Amino acid sequence: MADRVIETRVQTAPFDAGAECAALVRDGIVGAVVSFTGHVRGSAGDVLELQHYPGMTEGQIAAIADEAARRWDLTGGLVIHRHGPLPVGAPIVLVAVASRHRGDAFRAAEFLIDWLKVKAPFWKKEGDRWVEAQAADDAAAAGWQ
Amino acid sequence: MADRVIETRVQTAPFDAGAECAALVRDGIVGAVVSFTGHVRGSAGDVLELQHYPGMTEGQIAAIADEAARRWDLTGGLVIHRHGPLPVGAPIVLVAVASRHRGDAFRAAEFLIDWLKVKAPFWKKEGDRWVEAQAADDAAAAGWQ
Amino acid sequence: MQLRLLYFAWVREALGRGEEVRDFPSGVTTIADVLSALSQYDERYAGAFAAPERLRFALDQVYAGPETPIRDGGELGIFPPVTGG
Amino acid sequence: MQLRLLYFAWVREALGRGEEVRDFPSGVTTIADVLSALSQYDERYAGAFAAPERLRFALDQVYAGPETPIRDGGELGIFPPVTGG
Repeated sequence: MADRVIETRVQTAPFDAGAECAALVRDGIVGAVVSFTGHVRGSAGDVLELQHYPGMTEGQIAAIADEAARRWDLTGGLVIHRHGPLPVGAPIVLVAVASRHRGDAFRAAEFLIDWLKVKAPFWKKEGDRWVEAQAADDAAAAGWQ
Repeated sequence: MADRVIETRVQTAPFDAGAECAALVRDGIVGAVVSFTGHVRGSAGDVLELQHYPGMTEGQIAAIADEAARRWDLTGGLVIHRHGPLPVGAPIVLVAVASRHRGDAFRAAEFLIDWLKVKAPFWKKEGDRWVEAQAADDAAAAGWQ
Repeated sequence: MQLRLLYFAWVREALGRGEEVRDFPSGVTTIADVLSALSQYDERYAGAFAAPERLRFALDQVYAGPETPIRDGGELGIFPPVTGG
Repeated sequence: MQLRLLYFAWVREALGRGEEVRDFPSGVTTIADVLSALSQYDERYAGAFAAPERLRFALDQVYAGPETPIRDGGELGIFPPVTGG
């Protein structure tokens, strides 16, 4: 993935969003970094289990990342999506995008998370209940077509 | 400012964007954190000097932050704007917003930086040249009216 | 016609397995045909696949509708709508 | 009519000062009047204020147009369009 504008990772480990964003700033050409982190909501003690489709996950996220790099003028970026058990408050996903001008980074970051929501093959289980997909997510992704 | 939804700071010191964003996630109600950092562009060795209007700066940023908190459903946020001399690559400004649902955080973060650009009384000097204001920034801010 | 089948989320739990390799007769040519064939083998499949509009499919890790033709040696993922991010 | 005047960016450099307190005669009632009065005192003011469309103003730290009335004891900031963020 070294030659991709936007790097992608699927992992169980936590990530350091600040360090990852700082690493996107180099060469004096980056004027803006926009990041999104998604977090586990719920009550203290709840645990979210994130299952995914190994192989397909990486392929889908890379395809979405490449599409973002095609659509906007970006200098770099990173998508990290975690799986496995995650406590309330834990970061699930990081989308970070760097660009010369801030509009590109804002557009690309929101596009990436909107599409990840409907394309990346992850399934959330809260306690013993599988989370239902939301029509709002389909609508958000459709807005980018 | 403790009772503000979005905290504001004006300082010369650097900031730790990752730690600031992580501090916005609490209580299991925060689903999304969106952050924007603006960085000094230029060639290696260049220094940007940021002058500001003490007092008015704090007032303007607080007014913009309060307006964002009125417009969107936010659980917290933070704006940090630096002044003084800054080397190429250095972070100038941090806008971080936390919300239940990601749309609010994306909208509020972009609103905050678009309005800071045209309302916060800062002036950038690159070498011995004062940076000219850009019509694109006025247009971006006007889009939120 | 041999397929590697992968199941996720509540589909996996309903079937009691995450993965299997199965052979299908020559009349089975689409994803929808696979669902019908599996539903005839076993009550658990019949239950999990009773409402196919609640299912999504990926053929060789690419999203595919129920009328998509399968290929021998292919990989078919069967799962509910995704909820990541 | 006394005003505290604050200058920023190239205005500060052109005037060689960042801040001063000045008294104005009673005919000076708006920001535009202040600019005219200062421009008559000194060539540097005349130069810095020659193109008022390049300037922005804040009265008591709130943005204000050139026709805004001033108040005794007020604070008037004079500066180019802002370039922060």
